[in-house]
Amino acid sequence: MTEKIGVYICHCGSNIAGTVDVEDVSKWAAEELQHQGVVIARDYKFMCSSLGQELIEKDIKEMGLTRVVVASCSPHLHEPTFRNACARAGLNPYLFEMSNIREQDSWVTTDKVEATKKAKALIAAAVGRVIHQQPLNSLFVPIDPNVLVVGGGITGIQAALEIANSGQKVYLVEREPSIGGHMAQFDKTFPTLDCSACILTPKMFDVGNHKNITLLTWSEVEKVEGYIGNFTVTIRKRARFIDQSLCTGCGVCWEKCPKKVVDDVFEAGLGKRKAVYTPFPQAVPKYPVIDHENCTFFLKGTCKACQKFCPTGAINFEQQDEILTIKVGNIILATGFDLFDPRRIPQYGYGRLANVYTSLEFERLSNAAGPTGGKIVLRDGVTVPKSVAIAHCVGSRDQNYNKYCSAICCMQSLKFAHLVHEKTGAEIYNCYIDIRTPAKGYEEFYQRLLAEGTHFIRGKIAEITNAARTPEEEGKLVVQVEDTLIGKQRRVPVDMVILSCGLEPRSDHKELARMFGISCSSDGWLIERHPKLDPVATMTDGVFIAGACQGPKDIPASVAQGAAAAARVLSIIGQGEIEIEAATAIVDEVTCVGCTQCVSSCPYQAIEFNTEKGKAHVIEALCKGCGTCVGTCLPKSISLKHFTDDQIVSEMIGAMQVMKSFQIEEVA
Amino acid sequence: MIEYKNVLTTCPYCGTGCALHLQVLDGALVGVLPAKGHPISNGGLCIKGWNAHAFVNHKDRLRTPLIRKNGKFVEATWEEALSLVAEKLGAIKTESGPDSIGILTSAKCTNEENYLLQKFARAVIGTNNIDHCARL
Amino acid sequence: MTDRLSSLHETIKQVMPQVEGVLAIKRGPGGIAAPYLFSPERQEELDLLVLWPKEPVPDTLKIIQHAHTDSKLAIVCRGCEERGIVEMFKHYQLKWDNITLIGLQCTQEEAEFCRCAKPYTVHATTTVGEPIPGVPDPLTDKIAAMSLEEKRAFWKAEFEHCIKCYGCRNICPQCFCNICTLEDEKWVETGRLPMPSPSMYHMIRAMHMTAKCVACRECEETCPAGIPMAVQFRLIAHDVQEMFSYETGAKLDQKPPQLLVLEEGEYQRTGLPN
Amino acid sequence: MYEPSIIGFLCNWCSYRGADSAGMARLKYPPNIKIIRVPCSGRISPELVLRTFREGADGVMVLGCHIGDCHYSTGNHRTAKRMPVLKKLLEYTGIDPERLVINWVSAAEGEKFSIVIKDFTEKIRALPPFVETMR
Repeated sequence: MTEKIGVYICHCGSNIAGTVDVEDVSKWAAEELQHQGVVIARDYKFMCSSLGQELIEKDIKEMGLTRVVVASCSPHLHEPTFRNACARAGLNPYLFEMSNIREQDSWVTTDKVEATKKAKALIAAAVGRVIHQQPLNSLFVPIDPNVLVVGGGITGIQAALEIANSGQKVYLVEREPSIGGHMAQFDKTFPTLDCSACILTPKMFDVGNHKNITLLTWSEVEKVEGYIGNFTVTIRKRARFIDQSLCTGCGVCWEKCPKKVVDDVFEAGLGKRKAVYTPFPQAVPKYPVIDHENCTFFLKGTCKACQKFCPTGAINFEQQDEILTIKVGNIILATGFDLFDPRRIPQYGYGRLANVYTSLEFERLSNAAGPTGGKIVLRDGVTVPKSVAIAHCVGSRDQNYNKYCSAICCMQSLKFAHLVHEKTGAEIYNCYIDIRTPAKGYEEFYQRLLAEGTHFIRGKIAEITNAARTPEEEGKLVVQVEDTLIGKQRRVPVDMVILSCGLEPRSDHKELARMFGISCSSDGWLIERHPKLDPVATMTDGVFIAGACQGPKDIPASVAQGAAAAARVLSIIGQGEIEIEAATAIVDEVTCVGCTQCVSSCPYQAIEFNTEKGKAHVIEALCKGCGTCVGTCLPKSISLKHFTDDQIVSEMIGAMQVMKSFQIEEVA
Repeated sequence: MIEYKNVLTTCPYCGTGCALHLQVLDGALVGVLPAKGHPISNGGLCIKGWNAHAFVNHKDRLRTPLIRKNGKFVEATWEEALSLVAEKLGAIKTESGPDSIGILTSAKCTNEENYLLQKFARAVIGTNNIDHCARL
Repeated sequence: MTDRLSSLHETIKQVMPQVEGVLAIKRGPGGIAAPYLFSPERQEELDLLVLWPKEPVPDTLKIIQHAHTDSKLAIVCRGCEERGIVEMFKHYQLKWDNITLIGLQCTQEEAEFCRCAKPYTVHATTTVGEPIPGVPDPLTDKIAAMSLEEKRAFWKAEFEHCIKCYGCRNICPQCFCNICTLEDEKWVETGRLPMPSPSMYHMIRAMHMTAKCVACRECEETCPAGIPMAVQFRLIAHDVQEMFSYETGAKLDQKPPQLLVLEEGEYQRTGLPN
Repeated sequence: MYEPSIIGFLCNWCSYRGADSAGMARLKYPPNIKIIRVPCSGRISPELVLRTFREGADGVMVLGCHIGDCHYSTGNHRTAKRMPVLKKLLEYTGIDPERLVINWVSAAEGEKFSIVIKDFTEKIRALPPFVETMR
């Protein structure tokens, strides 16, 4: 059958028409591509407008077009638009092809003649391709309404609650003994200075008691298989050595436990906990964990003090890790961030100079439930600092460490300044590169700090040292900084320095990304589907990201993302079933020789080898349509729908022939 | 018992006379192997020789004569076919003379059959219009 | 030579009772030899057993095994043929467990004829003859040392002689596909001799031989135009070994590297940009 | 002057978007390249590249996501293993392997894309037309 092809060339105002002679291209296409089956070629001001779309629809209906080519912008922008237009007119949307003559021609080519030639070559390529395109129908798979949320920080808590409240079941997995995340460690939250725990604990409590939430703390995801709507997730529930059905969380065990351990996680190394512990009093769940690595019984084989005193007999030293397999339809990753380790900047002296603190240490110091009961004192535990310097952008906006802005440090530093001022009345020096206070109430908070008399020095700290040069520097930490506003080097002697450390991607993000089939950017944050229009989805359907795992974020933004991810998931669950990639691979069983090269090369294990038939078989629902198998198959028995060899070769030949014909013209 | 052997023969396609092995598995022809050390072809073959086995058991191979009746080929007996050919050839010869008939023979026939065909052309039909596909 | 022959004769006799047939080379009419399945029922035929020429026996083995999937068969194989069997097993074309390998180690003379780097078997538990080390491949070395222009001229002249008999593909034990890319007009133009340059036929075949060519050189031997095509395969095999530590036909459980994800350090050896 | 014909096979998720980014930033580059969109660079078989040369292309580019960032997780790993072998084959057949470029361009790297195209076009322009070399 000869195809009837319609070619539509968009002016895009002057975006295309300003560089490409669209009328000439349209005339050329009608004449030169007639033998290919082009029956109509039109140019129009804005093809994506409703009038432009109606033009196509009308031609399909009236002229009986069997294929449509639109030469306009990037298919990433308007392919769905024109596919829908075709579908409305009764043409299978996969019989449409787009030619990108804006982003990849008019906008990047200076010479108008050359741009016009390139447009012709690109359109000839698209026409060559579209002839070989086949109608495709999408596959629908049912959605398992259960949801997995990974990470029990404020983002994960918010997401889990939103979904659970709507009546759907949620599995919330957290690797620490309690949910709460970093927010549970904070003292106050900017800019309103609410007590962090006061606003967080009610939500934690709701999670712990929600009938629709299965809380899996002290647990980690080990394996993820499947696809949107049908994931199978393997979770390792580590042994707590506590029988949860018996434990009442009374606390006798940790009172009686003789082993004290420095708490590197929750107390940021400032305080101690026992070998059997809950990280903090409001922990959810209330059950403690026996720290296998430090427990005297596990180390030496004797003690069992906790067991002796436990009133309900809940201590079980024999407990083993449990491997759970759950089925979910969607996954939300809310795995948060790691704090930048300031030891990597040796000139700041952290770890070497006692009174240099990280931001998290300061949070614990200032927290009424923390190791000092909220008193801001130096490491000696008694001296109240009289002067404090706060370093902004530690590890952020720095070519040597992380180039990005960690977004929260300015406000965090202002909060620290306020808390120090309020609690100690010390002189405070905030050394900053720029002050960034873009969200609601943030700028007002900055103004308040200015009014409080905090010193702001515009300059990045070069060095923090205890090497005194003058008597007044003696016994102090000296902050060497260039005040760029006055253009002078300054040496500021202080008692304490707080490093406002930046946020970093979790150290295991690469493995995490691999496990969930998503990607990390070069700096390690998880990548969203679209930075503006799809911020919580990922390129893998059914896997969503929220909060600081996607990039540095403060609490309001994290909560918003948690809720947003929940909304996206609920909208998918509401659909009941979901359309999956129609452009999947398919094996021609007649010609397949069963060599299994495709099986080995598939990144998704979507191809199975049928030993009985000796043939490969594509599991359509698992196939993402990358075509790696096609690139591998020697007899070309496997093909990728919508990207067949015929289609790609014809596209290439279409472009090559036009390029060659222009060359011949030039020579002649 | 599994029986696999190679039968040495000469390629039937042209006059070069390349040798080839017909691979026989359990009495059925399954393929061709070139004959290493053969003075003519020494282990080489052209595309025809390599496919010399293909027609033998090909599903499209004619096994009975077909005669076109009302625009369609229908199976016929050799008796029917040969009488039809004889009748038509005779008629053409009477009508337009023996040189209006040409005969092409094939290397797939035996030497004896080829000899008979040229005899048929010259003695029966009365023409020198005879040629052979292997006349390189 | 006679020693090897009689010891092979003996070995086959010993293996015979455990199998339904032993695939080896048998002398035929006019001294022209061909592969043959010697069967326990007709042991007297072993008098016609010969060592040379080398024949594409892995392919013959496949033909027999496909018709008799569960039969135990033995095969007399040289190093290259053993590698061929290993690769065919890896690609699910042969059942390893049903095959008994009788390794036949090549002589210096035979190895030199094939310019063979590995004229010995490694998997066969029963072997005949003493293994010798590989011999140099002066032809490959000579071609590899040519300049780009010289290589182009050399191969152009070689490929111009190609009559597209498809013999190299037909005889190759690794070309086991049901249909062939080389017969698809999309990739290889039909009806033109000498074939246009660059030769799609030979380049595509060379790519398909990546991590597959076992250097048996049957293709070169059968080529009526005498094209030394295995030189290209050999150079590529060398690169694949350098880049991905892969030796064709060496290990039963090693998958062809181009199908798998990059391993540590491999990317650096590909010469691709960072 | 001779204008080389160049075909670029670009993966849909990174490099094709990278080319779009170059457009959005109005970064100019020579018009010789004609881009063909494929889902993943792993989709590109050696046959496709060879056929493109056979059709008379003076240069061929295969651009994909950076290793580790592949939309299909490890599709481009296969590109990184397959294409260097093809480059070697080109060399062994006497075809300048520089005529085939494998590179990685992310969606954000519009500038890198325009530089890669400029450099490649200039490099190919300095070589004689491919078809002539094969005559």
